[in-house]
Amino acid sequence: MQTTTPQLAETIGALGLGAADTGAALEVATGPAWAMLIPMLPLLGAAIMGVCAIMGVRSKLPAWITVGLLGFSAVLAAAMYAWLPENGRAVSVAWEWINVSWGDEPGQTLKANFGFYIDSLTCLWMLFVTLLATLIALYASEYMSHDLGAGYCRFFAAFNLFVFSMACLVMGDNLLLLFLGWEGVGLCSYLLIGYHYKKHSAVFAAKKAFIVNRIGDLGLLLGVFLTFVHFGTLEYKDLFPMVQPYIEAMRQGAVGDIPAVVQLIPVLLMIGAFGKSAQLPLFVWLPDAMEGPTPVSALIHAATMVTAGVYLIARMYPLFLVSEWALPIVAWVGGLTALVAATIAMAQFDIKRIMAYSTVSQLGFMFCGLAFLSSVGGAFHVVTHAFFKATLFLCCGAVMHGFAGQLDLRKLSGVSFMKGWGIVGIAMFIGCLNLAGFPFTAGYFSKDMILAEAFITPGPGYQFLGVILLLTAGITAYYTFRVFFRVFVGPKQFEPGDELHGHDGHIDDHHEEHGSASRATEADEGHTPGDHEPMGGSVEERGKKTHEHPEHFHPHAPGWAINGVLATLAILSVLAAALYFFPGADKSHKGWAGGMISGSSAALVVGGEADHPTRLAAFVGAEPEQGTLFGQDPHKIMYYVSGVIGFVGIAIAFALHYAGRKESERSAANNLLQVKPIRTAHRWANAKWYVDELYDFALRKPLWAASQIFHLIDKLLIDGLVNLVGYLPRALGKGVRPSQSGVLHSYAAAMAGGLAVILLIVLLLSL
Amino acid sequence: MSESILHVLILLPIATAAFIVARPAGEAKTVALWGSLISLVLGVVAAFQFDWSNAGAMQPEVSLVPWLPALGLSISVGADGVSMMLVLLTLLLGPICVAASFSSIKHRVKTYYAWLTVLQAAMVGVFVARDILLFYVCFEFTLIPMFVLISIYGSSNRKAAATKFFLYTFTGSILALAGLIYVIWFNATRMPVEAFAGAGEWSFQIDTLRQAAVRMSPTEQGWVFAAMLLGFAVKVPLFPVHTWLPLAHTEAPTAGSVILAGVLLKLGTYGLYRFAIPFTPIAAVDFAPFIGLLAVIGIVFAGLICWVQDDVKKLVAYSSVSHLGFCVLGLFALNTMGQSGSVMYMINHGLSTGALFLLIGMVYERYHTRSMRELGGLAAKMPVWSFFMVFFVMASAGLPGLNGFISEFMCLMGTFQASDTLAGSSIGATPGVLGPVFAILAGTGVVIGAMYLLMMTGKMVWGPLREPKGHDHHNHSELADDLNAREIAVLTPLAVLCLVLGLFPTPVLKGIEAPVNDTVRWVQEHGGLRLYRDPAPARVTELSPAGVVTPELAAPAAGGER
Amino acid sequence: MSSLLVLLAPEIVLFITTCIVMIVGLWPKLEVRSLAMPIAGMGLLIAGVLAINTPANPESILPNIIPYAKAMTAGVGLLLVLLLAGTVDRSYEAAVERGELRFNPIHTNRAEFFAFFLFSLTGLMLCASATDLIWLFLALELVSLPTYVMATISTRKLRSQEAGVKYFFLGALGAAIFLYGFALLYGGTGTTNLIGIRDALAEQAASGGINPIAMAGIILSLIGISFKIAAVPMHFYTADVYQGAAAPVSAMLAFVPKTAGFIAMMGILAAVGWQYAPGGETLAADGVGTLPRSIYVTLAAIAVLTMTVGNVLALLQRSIKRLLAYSSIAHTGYMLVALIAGPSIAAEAGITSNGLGAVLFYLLVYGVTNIGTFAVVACLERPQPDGEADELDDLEDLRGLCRTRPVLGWVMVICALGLLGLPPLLGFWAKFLLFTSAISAGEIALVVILGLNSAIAAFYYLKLVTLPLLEEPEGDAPATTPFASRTFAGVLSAALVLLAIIPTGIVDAAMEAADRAGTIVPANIEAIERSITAEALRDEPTPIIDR
Amino acid sequence: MVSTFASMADFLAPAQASFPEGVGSVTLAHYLFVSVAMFTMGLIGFLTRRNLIIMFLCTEMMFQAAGIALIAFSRFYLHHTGQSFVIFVLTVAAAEAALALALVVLLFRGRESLNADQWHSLKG
Repeated sequence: MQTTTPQLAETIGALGLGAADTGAALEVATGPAWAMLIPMLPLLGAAIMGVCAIMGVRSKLPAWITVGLLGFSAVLAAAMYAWLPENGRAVSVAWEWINVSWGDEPGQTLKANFGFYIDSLTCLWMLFVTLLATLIALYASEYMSHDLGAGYCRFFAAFNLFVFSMACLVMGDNLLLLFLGWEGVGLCSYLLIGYHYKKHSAVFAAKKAFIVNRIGDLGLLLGVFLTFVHFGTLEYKDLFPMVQPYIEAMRQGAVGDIPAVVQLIPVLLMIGAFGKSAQLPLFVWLPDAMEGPTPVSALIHAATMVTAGVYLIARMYPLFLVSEWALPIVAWVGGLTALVAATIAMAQFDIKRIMAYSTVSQLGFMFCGLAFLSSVGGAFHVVTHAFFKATLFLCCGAVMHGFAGQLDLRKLSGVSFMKGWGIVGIAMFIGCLNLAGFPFTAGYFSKDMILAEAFITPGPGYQFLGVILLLTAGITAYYTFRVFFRVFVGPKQFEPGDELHGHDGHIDDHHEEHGSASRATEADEGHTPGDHEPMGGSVEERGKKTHEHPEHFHPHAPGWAINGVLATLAILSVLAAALYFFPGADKSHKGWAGGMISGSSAALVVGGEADHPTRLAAFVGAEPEQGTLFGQDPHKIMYYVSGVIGFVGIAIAFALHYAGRKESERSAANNLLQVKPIRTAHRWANAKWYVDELYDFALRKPLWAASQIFHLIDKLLIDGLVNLVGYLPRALGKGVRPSQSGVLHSYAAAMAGGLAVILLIVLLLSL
Repeated sequence: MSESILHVLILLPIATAAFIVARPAGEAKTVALWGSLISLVLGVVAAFQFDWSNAGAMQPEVSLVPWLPALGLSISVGADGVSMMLVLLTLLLGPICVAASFSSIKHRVKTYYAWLTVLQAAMVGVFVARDILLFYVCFEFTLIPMFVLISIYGSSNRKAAATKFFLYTFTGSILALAGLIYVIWFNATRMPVEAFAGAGEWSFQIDTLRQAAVRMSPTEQGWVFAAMLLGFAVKVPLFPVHTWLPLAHTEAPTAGSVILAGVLLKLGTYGLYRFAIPFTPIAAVDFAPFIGLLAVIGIVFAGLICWVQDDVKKLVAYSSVSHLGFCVLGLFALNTMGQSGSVMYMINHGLSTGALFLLIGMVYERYHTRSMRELGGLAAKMPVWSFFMVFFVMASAGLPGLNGFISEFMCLMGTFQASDTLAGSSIGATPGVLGPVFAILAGTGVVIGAMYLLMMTGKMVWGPLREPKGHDHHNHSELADDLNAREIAVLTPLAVLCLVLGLFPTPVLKGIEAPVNDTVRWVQEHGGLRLYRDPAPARVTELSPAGVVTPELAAPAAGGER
Repeated sequence: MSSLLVLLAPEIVLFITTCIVMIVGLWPKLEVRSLAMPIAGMGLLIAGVLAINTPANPESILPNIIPYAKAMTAGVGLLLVLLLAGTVDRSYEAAVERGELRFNPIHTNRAEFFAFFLFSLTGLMLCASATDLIWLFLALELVSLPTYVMATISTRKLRSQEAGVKYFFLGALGAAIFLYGFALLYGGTGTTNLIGIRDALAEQAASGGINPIAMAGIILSLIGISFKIAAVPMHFYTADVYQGAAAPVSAMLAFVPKTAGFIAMMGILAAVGWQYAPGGETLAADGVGTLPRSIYVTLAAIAVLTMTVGNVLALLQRSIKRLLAYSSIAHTGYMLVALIAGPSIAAEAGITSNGLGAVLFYLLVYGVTNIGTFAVVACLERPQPDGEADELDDLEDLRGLCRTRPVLGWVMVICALGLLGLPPLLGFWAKFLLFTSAISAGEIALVVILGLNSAIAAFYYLKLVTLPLLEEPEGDAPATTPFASRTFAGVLSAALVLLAIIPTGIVDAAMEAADRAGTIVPANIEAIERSITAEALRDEPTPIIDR
Repeated sequence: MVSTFASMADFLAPAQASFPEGVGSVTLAHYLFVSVAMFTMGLIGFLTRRNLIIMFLCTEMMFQAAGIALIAFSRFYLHHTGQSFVIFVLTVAAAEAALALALVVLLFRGRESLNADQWHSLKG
């Protein structure tokens, strides 16, 4: 499908839409070969890490190599952005990956190259991915320094591999390569969550993450199958033009003309997205994933990997647009996830977990953005969120690093005011403002873009969803600042965690001589095997083991790398707001991201014109109408509404958690908890609405029981039947054996009897 | 490719075995290793001689060495792309199995290596046989070496396991023999001489018999298919007749398990691919949903059983049952995607599961237990082992980028495509009788696979170190804590291949594509799949002036009719 | 007359040899007495060579069978001779050697033992030459009578005598039955000549069905002869006799009477013919058919029961000889399947479909293989308190034999696998021919039962493989008999089983022997020829293909 | 059943004519009846008696039953085949008798009894 066929172009031209995609997609340029280096450098990095591990490198060399390579990747990503022609698409093929063919007609060859699709959406994602990866690698060079040696290499190997996989996911020019990246990031996530592999909770969380993701991946895989089966290709450049006729049908309201198969594809794909982006009902793995080292949480579980779902939907947007059901489902799932996760975040005490739930919640916003036909809003929120959430996580990480793994907001207070913690405090503050949607921060703009669309996009209950999202925004502001007010300001007070540094990684090195057996026994007593452990490790559990030398403990202030990275990120978070106004070619609420999106498959329309009239007719039912909110441009209204809501949230947090708080443990909120309904609600929210328990009870336990039953069936029934069949001859033999009595006469009688019987039979037969 | 090199590949192991017997026991392993390495080199030479551009055809074109002229029997060998791949797999696993046994086999060394080598000859024989009796002879003969290996060198319950293995598969294959003989007879007596070359004769040539077999009536085909299915399904093993496998695997010595999982199970799927399906296409089409169902049940059932295992070897054994379910499913998708995927699966499963058995064997040598209750957290003590373990677990779980994914994806995709319902409106679908429902059900196996494999990894590799009570490696074994150079050398080629096949599968895919396409076309022509019977314009296509077909506009129209 | 002499030359040679052996066996000098065995061997060798060159006998109902059957008899006989060495008179000769006893011809058994053996083989050869019921009867009796004695005197133990009493009395009963059958067959057809019977039966069938008296005669004959081949319901004696007799004699019993019985059955069934319409007793119009229904049902039932009973009982045995006896019953059942299948009408298309040929080949293979297993038993012994060593007959005695007595162990392993029919051993090809012939005749159900029975059999044959090959020996190596020729017989048969790579000539011979048997009913030749042509013309490819 | 006997009767019908006048009323069927009766009696005797010698005599009776049938048929067909068969049967019977007596003597030495039931140590 390398050339445009005149008729097709004509048709599409007549439709007057999707030219951005179709025109260019059919005329795909060859991308620069160096673009392939973006994924390949991290892959090389992973290999080098392996060599380092084999050679037993015990310095920070792996980190510097990683930073260098990733930095170079980031530069290349920027170069790719610069290279990108106007509305251009390009494909760089590294090699032919899979090619199976059973005929020459279209749809009879399954081809998937190891090739990279370069368009503005790719650039958007790769820019922040590589940039953040570089910064966080730098951060990790210090953060992980307690574990120099094999563990350090292992960490950076997985880190590099992650960036490679993410690049494949984002840059892949076909759905299969996307799937490779998709599962690849899952693997790296698994390896990094389980980095502290001696902890049951970490191992368990890693497993849980992988398996829950696998469920989503199955949906994605089925979506890929259906895509191929229906369209006969998996390559974007061939795929998107084939969707155009359906888009046209959708625009004309002829939904019935679109085959159910096509409408089903996005539904399947989104299951994958829900898994990877931790949406209802598959969100349970993400909070547990916080068992991983904090840089991992920041990069993978906040900034990049979890946005893969958003990317998938954005990338496959044309398909989502032609489905009656897909986007409304996405909207409702996203909205409910945002609310549920936010309520849980309100009641948590572990600051990393709060951030994790906040991530889930914010991802819900992004999904809503996509669903409200505002792919720009979704994508913009992805970018801003990546920066401020990375900042927040890294700040939490710094705290954790400095306070021996302490993450309980009741046991820390006034951290900003301690010596050497200033930058952390400031960065945290900036991050919190962004997350809370404080006016004129990047988070504020990006969130507004989504919220506004809720009220003007026609769709099932979208207005109500808008209200939910607004409520969620308020809650977000509250819990964000709850953390800030409890931990970073207020009286200086702390209780160190139970780990001397990070987690238990390097303890081994010192205690190796004591012999592994004794430690294993200890651990055995302390824990049941991971599989039987209730889902999720908890703060309380960690609190049980008291620190060894509290008196001698001094908070370990972050060094230059951490501070530097935090400062950079904080600045970037602030600057991200500028993207909203830059390059400003569009309407005010489009910004840079709008430019990037409009040139890609995620574009709803061509250019900036004719936005609402081309909103898909199916959602409207009949005539598309100009959306307004209270008779005004919804975006403008939303500036005020969400600003106010953010303020309210922060104010409540201030009142409950800062005003008059004298010690780390108690604040005004404690009084509030005396009220029974609130206490109950708090308990439920703290217990994550018992979703884990519900899954355990409704899915895992029955499945486990079924497995046991199957095992029994296999052993007793199936094998039993086989053994019975095997035993039958013996039984028969035992039955026949008495005939061999050894007595001459009985033999003779039997012979005569046999003769008689046979004669009788013959006689009967001859009748 | 010359005929003689295939003969040598069969005879060399036998000669090696004789040499092993003749030499003192101390030299056995060296001789065996060299013998298998030479075989491997010859195999690679054969692969280079092989004309890959014509991979669909049996090479060499003619091969006939009379064996029992009285029966019309000849030693007729040849390989097409599929056979060649499987031969290479067999030859690759040869030296690996030998080298993996160096430290674990201490007594009756000569017997061990001699049988191990003889087994290789039989397995190569199965894959290169073009004569149905040669195939059967080799197919059956594999039982004896395996029986000996399990019952002398296995664990505590080895004799029962070996007996069960032998009787189970022997019973099945005798019935398969009956089916094959029926075809032979049919060709000899029911085919007019002028129908095709070899018709009306007592011929044992697979090509000839295939032509005769498809001329059988549907009823006859049904019975013949059922007979062959019984024989081959036991070997695969397909769901309800799988119970010998976990037992045999658990009791077999490491190399035995590797061979068993790596090659012997493939004899079953190869038999289905080479005989059952092309010989009786009508029956294959009729039975496909039924077999698909069994395969799917096997995938889920065995997968869930894996989840509750304590014996890690048993877990991997059950996982083989589950994995081979995909393989069978792909075969009965009866399209190129599914069958190529299935052949790929045969290779990939051999590599990754073989490696898993090797890894488990290595741990067993050190700890003398395979219970996950007693053993765990080995990452702390055996990082290299752990690396390989995680690597191969991921390969086995079908992680993209590693080999398992390619085949799993293709099998599922093939199953998904093989839908007559979809074939009318969707250009990527093929005629077939399985379709999305089977793919979805089988797809749950992917999740279940992750569940049990990660459960195993979680217990064996991660977590705090757990060793069996009273274990003290100093007085237990001369082996190092972690893997030694030999063990790494055994695993590395497998790992490299897993990676290479995961990232660059196309050469292999192209090698098996041509023969598989032939088979599929054959089945579709003779099996009466819908689109071929009625090449109706179900697919609206229009040719553009540029000569490029543009189906995209037609697709919605066709879809709208549904 | 001279042509008859040519046909009977092997028997005549054997008879002369018998006379010489009788004399030599009584010779006072040990050296000369010891010549009895070599002389018997020489005689067999000459007879075999003569047999190979025997021309076809157009007067016989199985015109080509003589060379193969007699050569087979001689060949297996040679193996048996090797095995029989030292079966009788061992302690007596030892005592004479030591000077404790003076040689007394009255007390020696050697002469009559070998003479009886040769007589029995002569009878077997005569069976192959038989053209007449009288001849057949005499031949069968000549086969049997000596074996009664041989079983009884093979050891001086009571169990041999018990074997003898059971064998003789039940054998006499069986003989009476088939004799009565012969009488009725004669009565029903008016002739004792087999070809005459064939023509008469064909005539009867063509004109409204076989005469009931003839039919009763056929059935009684077949059942009576079932005793010789050890088929249900006449199989009961088998295990007891094989166990009671010395192993070499058991080996002989498993081959000689069985072969005689099968050849006799083939003769009688050839007279009946395999050209009856399935389900009826009229001649099939196209000449392609099966046995008359009642005979078919009888034989099929016997076949199924025989193999099943043999196998399931063998599963339970601890005594090797008993196990082998039951396995011998099972093999009879297998062969009956091919016998039922008969010489396929498609014989022109390929010899593999000839059931009679399959039976003949199977008999040879079974004989050879079986001798291997019995040879191992015959070679092993345990000293007894009474001074006379006794055979080892318990399965447990085989434990680790490949390590302690490698030659014997491997002979056992190879021959057991051969009996199991594992490819590529000789036994597989034999079984393969059974399969092909039965499938050619459309006996799918019987083939499936045969297959399942083979699988059951695998279980106990595996014991014979596992114990010597895989188990570790316990205690000392078992003692062996001082007769190298026994070991040699075992090795020879194992070698034959193992080197199955070139049985071409033999298969050819077997098939040739059965060639045209039973298919040349004059009344039907034309019909058959017509049908063959029609067959070729009729078969067009099914429509699906050529699209 | 009826048809079987009917066809048998058809077959036997001309027999009456073939026999000499003096024994005119004695047909082949009569001889056959005697023969069958003897065979059955022999069989029953074999099954019921325990003495080895008597058992052997019973088998002899069965042999002779066959002999009677043979002679009857021989006369019926008016040729000598059956009669010559009987000569051989008698010979064989004699040989068997010799063998039987020798055996019985031997067995008697072993167990001091002629009771067939004594011999049942081999079984299973």
